[in-house]
Amino acid sequence: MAENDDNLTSTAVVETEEVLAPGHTYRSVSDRISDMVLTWPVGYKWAAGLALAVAMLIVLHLALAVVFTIGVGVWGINIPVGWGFAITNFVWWIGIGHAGTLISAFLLLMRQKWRTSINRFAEAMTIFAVACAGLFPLAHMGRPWLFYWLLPYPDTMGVWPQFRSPLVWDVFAVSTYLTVSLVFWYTGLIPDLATLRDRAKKRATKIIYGIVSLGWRGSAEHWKRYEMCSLLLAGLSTPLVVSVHTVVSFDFTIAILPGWHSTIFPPYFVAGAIYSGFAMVLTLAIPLRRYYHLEDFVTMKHLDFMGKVMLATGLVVAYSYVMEAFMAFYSGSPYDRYMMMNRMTGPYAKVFWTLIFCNLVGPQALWFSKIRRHPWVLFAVSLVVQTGMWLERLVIIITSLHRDFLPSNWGMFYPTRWDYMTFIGTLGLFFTLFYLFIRFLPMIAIHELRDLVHKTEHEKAAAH
Amino acid sequence: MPQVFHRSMNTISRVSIVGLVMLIGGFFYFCWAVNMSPYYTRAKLQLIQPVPFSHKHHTMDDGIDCRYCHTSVENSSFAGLPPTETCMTCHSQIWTNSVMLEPVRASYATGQSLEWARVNALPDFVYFNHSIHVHKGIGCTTCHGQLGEMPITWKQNTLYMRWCINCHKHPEQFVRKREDVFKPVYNPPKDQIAMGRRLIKEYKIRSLITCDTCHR
Amino acid sequence: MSDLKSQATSPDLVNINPEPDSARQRFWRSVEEREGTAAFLEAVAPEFPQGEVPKTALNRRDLLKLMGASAGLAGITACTKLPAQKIVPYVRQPEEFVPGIPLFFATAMPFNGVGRGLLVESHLGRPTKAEGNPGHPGSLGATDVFGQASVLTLYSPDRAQIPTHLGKVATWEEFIEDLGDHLVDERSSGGKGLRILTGTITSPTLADQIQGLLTDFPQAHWHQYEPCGRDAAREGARLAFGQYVTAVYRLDKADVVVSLDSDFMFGEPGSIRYARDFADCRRLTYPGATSNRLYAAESTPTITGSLADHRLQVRSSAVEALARALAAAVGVAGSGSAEPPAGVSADWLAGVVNDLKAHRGTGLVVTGDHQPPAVHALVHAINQALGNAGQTVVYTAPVEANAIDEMKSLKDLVAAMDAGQVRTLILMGVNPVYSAPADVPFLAAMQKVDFRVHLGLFVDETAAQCHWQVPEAHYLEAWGDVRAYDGTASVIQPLIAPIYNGKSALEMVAVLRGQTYASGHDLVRDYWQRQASGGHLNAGANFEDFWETSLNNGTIEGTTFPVKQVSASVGAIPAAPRPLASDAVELVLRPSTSLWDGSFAHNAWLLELPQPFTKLTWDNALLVSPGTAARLGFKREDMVKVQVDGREITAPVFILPGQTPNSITLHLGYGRTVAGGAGTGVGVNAYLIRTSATPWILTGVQFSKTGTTHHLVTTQNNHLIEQNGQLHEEESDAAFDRRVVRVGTLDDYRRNPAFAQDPPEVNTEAPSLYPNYYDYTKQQYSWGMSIDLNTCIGCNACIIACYAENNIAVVGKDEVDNGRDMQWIRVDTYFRGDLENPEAYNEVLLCQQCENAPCEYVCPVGATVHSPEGLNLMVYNRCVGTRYCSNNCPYKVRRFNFKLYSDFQTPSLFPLRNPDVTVRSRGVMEKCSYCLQRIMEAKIVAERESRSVRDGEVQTACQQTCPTRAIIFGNMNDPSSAVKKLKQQPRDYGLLRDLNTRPHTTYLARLKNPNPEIKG
Amino acid sequence: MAKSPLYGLMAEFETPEQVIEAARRTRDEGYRRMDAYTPFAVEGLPEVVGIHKGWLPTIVLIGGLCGTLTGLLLQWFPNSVGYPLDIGGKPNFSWPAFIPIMFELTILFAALSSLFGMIILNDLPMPYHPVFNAPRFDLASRDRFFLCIESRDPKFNLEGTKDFLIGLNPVDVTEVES
Repeated sequence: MAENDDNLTSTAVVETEEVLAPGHTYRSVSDRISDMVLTWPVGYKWAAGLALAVAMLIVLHLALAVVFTIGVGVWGINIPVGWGFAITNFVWWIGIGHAGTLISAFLLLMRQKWRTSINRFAEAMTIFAVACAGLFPLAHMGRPWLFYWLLPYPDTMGVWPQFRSPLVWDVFAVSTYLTVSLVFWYTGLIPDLATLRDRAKKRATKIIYGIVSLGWRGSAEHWKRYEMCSLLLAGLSTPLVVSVHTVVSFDFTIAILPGWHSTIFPPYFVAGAIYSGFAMVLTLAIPLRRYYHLEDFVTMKHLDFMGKVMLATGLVVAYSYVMEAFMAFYSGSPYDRYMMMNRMTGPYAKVFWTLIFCNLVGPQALWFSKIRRHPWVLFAVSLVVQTGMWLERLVIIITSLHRDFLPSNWGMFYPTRWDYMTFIGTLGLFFTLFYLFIRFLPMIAIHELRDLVHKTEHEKAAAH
Repeated sequence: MPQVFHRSMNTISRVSIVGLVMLIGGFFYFCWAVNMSPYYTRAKLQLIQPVPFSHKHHTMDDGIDCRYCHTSVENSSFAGLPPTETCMTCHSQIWTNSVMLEPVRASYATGQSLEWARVNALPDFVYFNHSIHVHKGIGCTTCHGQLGEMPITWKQNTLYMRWCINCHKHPEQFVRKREDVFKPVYNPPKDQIAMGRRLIKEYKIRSLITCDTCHR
Repeated sequence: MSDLKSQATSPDLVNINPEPDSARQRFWRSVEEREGTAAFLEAVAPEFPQGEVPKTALNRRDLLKLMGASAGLAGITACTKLPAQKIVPYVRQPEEFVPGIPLFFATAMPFNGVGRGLLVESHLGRPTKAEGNPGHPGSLGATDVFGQASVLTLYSPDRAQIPTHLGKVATWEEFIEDLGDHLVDERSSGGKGLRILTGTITSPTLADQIQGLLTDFPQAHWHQYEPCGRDAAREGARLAFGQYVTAVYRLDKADVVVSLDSDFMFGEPGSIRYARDFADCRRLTYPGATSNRLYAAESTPTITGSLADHRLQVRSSAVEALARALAAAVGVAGSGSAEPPAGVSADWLAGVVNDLKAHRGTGLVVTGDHQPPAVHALVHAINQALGNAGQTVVYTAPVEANAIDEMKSLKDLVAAMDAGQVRTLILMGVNPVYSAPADVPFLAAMQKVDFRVHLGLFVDETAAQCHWQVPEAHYLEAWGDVRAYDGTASVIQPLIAPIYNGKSALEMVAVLRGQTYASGHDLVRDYWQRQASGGHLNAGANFEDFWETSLNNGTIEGTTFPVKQVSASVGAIPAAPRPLASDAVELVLRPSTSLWDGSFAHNAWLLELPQPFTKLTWDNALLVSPGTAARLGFKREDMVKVQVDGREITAPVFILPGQTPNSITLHLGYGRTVAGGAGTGVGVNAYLIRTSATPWILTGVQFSKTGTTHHLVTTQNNHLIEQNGQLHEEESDAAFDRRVVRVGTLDDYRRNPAFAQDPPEVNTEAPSLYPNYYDYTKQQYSWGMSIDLNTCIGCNACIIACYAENNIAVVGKDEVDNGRDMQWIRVDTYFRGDLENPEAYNEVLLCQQCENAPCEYVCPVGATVHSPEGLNLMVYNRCVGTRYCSNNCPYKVRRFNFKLYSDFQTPSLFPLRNPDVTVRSRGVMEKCSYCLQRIMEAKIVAERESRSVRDGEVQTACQQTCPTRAIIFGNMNDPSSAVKKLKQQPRDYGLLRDLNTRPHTTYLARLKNPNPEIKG
Repeated sequence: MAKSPLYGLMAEFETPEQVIEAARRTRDEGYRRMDAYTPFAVEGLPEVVGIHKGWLPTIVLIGGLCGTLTGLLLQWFPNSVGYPLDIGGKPNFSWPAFIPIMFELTILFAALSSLFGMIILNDLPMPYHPVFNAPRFDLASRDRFFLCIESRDPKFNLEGTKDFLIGLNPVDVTEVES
């Protein structure tokens, strides 16, 4: 099929200002999306991409192998800097996840139409990001084979997890988040899986999609409960997504370290999460719409809106930075004051100022709708923001730890090649999963698109 | 025709879902069972010993006191294992040519120690002290079982931490009079709890469950 | 355990060898039965010498393995089924043995030839820990780094384990045979070609044996050479008094102490005792207590200088001038010019002189062993002029059995060997090939000797050049005796049969005398029996009792030297040398604070020990003052070529605040080439530029940058930073901003005793969701510690004691560089004032045992929790290694096993481990526990006796070894306990109290007692 | 597909409006046992077909409350009964520290009960269903809207009902075997 042959030199696309290009019918949208899954053989570009991702995945395997067999000592961490890249990556990945849930849940509650064609792969992104994030708390443990000691279960020792520890909260928050996201994602998939079942040619394909679609037949009664279910899930996910990064921020705020022990962290982290999350959505959406010619569905309006969201959250983050610095000096605590000075002028000043540029200066470009509507510039900005957000977490962790209360404790953190390999490796995991997803599941919610077609026709009718 | 499945599929699908849930449950039960099994805990397992030593015979028939062999039980963390000498104090007189005792005589002659298979072992990070338990009225049989009824010695309890803690939390259920501590066979009286409460006061027993009690 | 300690201090000791020798003899055999000598011989090939961590470099094979491993990792390793074990009783159990209860034996450790009284802990016949012997005058219960570390030397996998002939494995019998052949013709010539070289010998028995040998072989010669010996002190005494005497200080009587480049609290025969006496005079723990005053003029920062009330920077080469000026000022005739050397202000000198004069008989002037004889002579004269002689310093017969000029002795030997007069050379416990001065070509000369025998603990540089290397018995393995700084003799009694069948020097000499099978025990016992019967001892009727008592006490009664009446004159001293040009740079060689003269180079504990002030580990370096470095254009870690008359070495530069300008210090003892896995190739060998004429202070030295660098690793990275033209040390600045170290003068203190207290708002309770839930004051015990900064000298003994007591792992240079050193207790150093001449402050830091411990509530598995007795517990076996606790610890006293640091590979090290402390494995957090194992043992014993633990019954390892008793531990709920009293002192303050951590470890503020006469 | 009993009659429409209209007419006609099958949730259709408020919200609420309670007990028990320990001088029942987990469990339980509630109430999984026997029913998940009157409806009779459905001018009417 021409549509999903990854052909860069195809006819120039017509950009639209609607959330859905005109002229689409129930059938056209259904077929257009489901064909991307049902058409074989796969495009060689997809195969190449997957191969690359898998190569990075092997790097992850190698890195973890070394970490597990020799110990976390292969990383650059030490006393005083007990946490390094691992926790940075953890927070970063979790943060990225948030955009997906927010798009699918929050925008659903807000009845935003532009959510429709991006929520599916955004949710997928969430799940894969959380999966990557989940690796790190495990890998960074000194004795990972005892991870199950963090779970409450009646053991032969009669002891329990220590529920006052944010790390245990993390266990609950992250696993809940993963489960709920999966639930939400799957719920959304059921009718589309039915579509795939009905459109599939091969018997095997029919059976597979038939099983996972639970025999969905779109009866009115089912639709009613289904809608209710989605609404409830949306209502639950919205507070959940806020709570998750709040809990993640507790990992730092609960501690007494200057630069960690701060009440501003929860909102600041949530905002940052959405910020980086939307950046990631754009990073995925822009190439997708280009190579799969989804301009009709992921339109300029989408890019524009997402740009705006980034700008807004970016400003919240900026405010937090200013506040953080202000409080450090206003508090009168010599430790906080030194910490802030050290961040700005100390050994890690370069990193700090890079992050300030990436998160504060760079995104100001989004004030201009020209930029928001220029896919590749937007793509660049989103990359910058993600880099910045990763550095932000690194700076928070390293600069607070490496010079804390007693000067005799002061030290430095230098990452090793295993630090980098672990990080790159999780990118591999993420993209491997994502490549498989776009190949085997509809990357846009078909039934919602049909609903969208319906609604837009109504509006036209009303307009006339 | 869009019908993909046979009608039996409805039942199959539901059954398999239930089955899956049960399978997962079963797995956890299995793990738990293995942990509790003698294979894993070595409890109630009879080990091959160089000499089939019978606590039953020596304590009940001969009426030898525990401390005759386990000399340091009252003043050391380690109860003490009798040197071959101790065996020979009697067995140079009696059963002097029993085949069963050949290894003992050999050890005494050659100076090569007897190598017993260890029955009750704790991990290296657990620091158990016999003397204080004995002093506070915890009898041998409380942990080691009715030794007076063991023709060959086996580990009576799992020695899991949960098991230790149970006693440390509720000493009144286990403590006994000091004079009864070394009884090779002991059955708690009817009024155990009442007596236990009394002894706890008398022996100043504290319920220690903080980690430093055993881990250092 | 600890009640045994307290018994051990009392003579009526049950557990120290109550029965006749035969019993003890049996006790060793049972050791062998138990450990099995075979087991030890397995240790012949050390897989990972202590201090080397398993390699992390990976080859393809490993990688595949790892990938596989990680694939199958999840869950599998979670199963921890106990392995089937064997349990092995004795065949015949020694009476004094109670399995599970350690025994303590009094013995003594020869250090630089002089005895240090010890009480050594033994678990089932395995010596595991050395403590000071409270009954020994040179120890009073304390030890130093060397005493503490000596147990590791005993078990070092690098030890020589079997006699070798020309490098080939041989047997003791073969050696005797071979030796016999050579001795035959020696005997015919009266031993003309027979020479013996030992270190300084104070052992009466050994000296007696050697004398005996010399009568058997009238032509033979006995040479002594101690690389860091006391030649100067001896010669100085001879100059002053015309005879060799040993000066013994009575610092408990001294109110004013003037140290002329002396580090009398470190390395000298009486150092441990001196430190204690000195500290006792400045405790200031009761109202109206007075403090002594210390003036220290020194070229490099020393632990002694760190306690000085007035520290003067002076180049070592200028000290003689200073001494002469001082002598002149106090009226010593013929002391030469009264002009103080450049850089010494007149009012400083005046102040000192007036103070000394004001304290006639209670003042004391001392100088260091590395100062030339003239200075020693002058000091003797000064003390006499001030009437201190006989009061604060007394003179006794030399403690050396045969006091000689050792440098000359060595040169004689070399000359003789060079002349081919030596046919048989017996080297006992010395390593001259490494440690002889560069201008004494020992190796070349030795090559000319037909038959060379080396008796040594290790195969060292000398052994490698000898025909025979015979394993020497460690002092914990063999019988012997040794004299302490004041002449008091102790019997060295072994705690374990020679692990590698090594022989003591005593036995070696016996062999030379043909008494091939004489046991060390009999030799020592016979000697003292002869002394007794000769009436030299009041042994009483029954020598057996006397002998037992001597063994139990660790000292032989009546052997302390009587005070000698001598009078000093400076007539004999050579004329004052030409003062060194003010801009010329001198090089001062000093014994290493960790490896001494190099004989401890195998000791991984000492190698990794952060050296005082520099915090340098695994290296020695040229210590240069910031100003001098700037002037010479040196940066930290620059490799610098050091040239002295034709000889040169290259050494890295370390910039040390407080180092005297134009004076560079380099420690001896490093740069060993044959020192086993840990010690070989560590640091730079300074002996290569040492000269016999001026062994310590070298002038006319050329320093030039080579352009290369050498990475130096410190545990506390003191960053020197330039700020608006002035040199700062960022961490120290911050430390004083944050009042980490609190210092005042005695007058401040008298005026405002609470000057060190926190402002009230710090101690007032902040509103909390959790009103103080636990009240530790209600408990029977609440353990706490008080550390007196006024007496802590930062000698590091506590660190090594902690290594030994708590099975702490050595991680190696690279890991220390990564900030992963495992020491539970550390000595932080901060500088105050101009970095060219700052005040340096040491602060011992260990787990503060906070009541509101920040580490605890962040642990996800409850691996660190609080005990009702206020202890912050760390449960290794529960730890999963998230490191959150360490992150949240404001004191950063937690240590993490980032890799597998504990050595599970080297069998010879297993018996060293303290069985009462878990050996931590990979991925586990660890930290100071206040020696929990000792507390629990004491509590159990107390419970058994239905009493509560007595004050002082539990001593932490650091406290027990502390020479100055700066660390006091105890029950804060016992109003009469020492620690409680100290904590009631107005000087008492806690670190970072403003974080509401409520530490149980608190500090007593440092008080300086400056002389008002001296400005600045 | 010979001679198996009839499940019902299936009419196919092209637009949601039509199917709503048809459903209303059918209802007015007196039919009760019917159902509509659409490619997306058509507003108003369920009400017309005769489905009103469901139990799902109540189930989710109960699920959530169970979660809260579980969270509370899960943390109260070990700290107060199971193994009380002094953690950094904090009380055994330090409730503020227990809130996050209680919250997370509330969400978790609620979300799961909402999914499983939906699935169970919808009587899923049901891979086999008679309506799939309708030849063009695969369009129900694409662009066609179906209305099915079931044979068990008392008012159902093959001819009459078929005529009635044709009267609603659908694209097509088919018999659906069960």
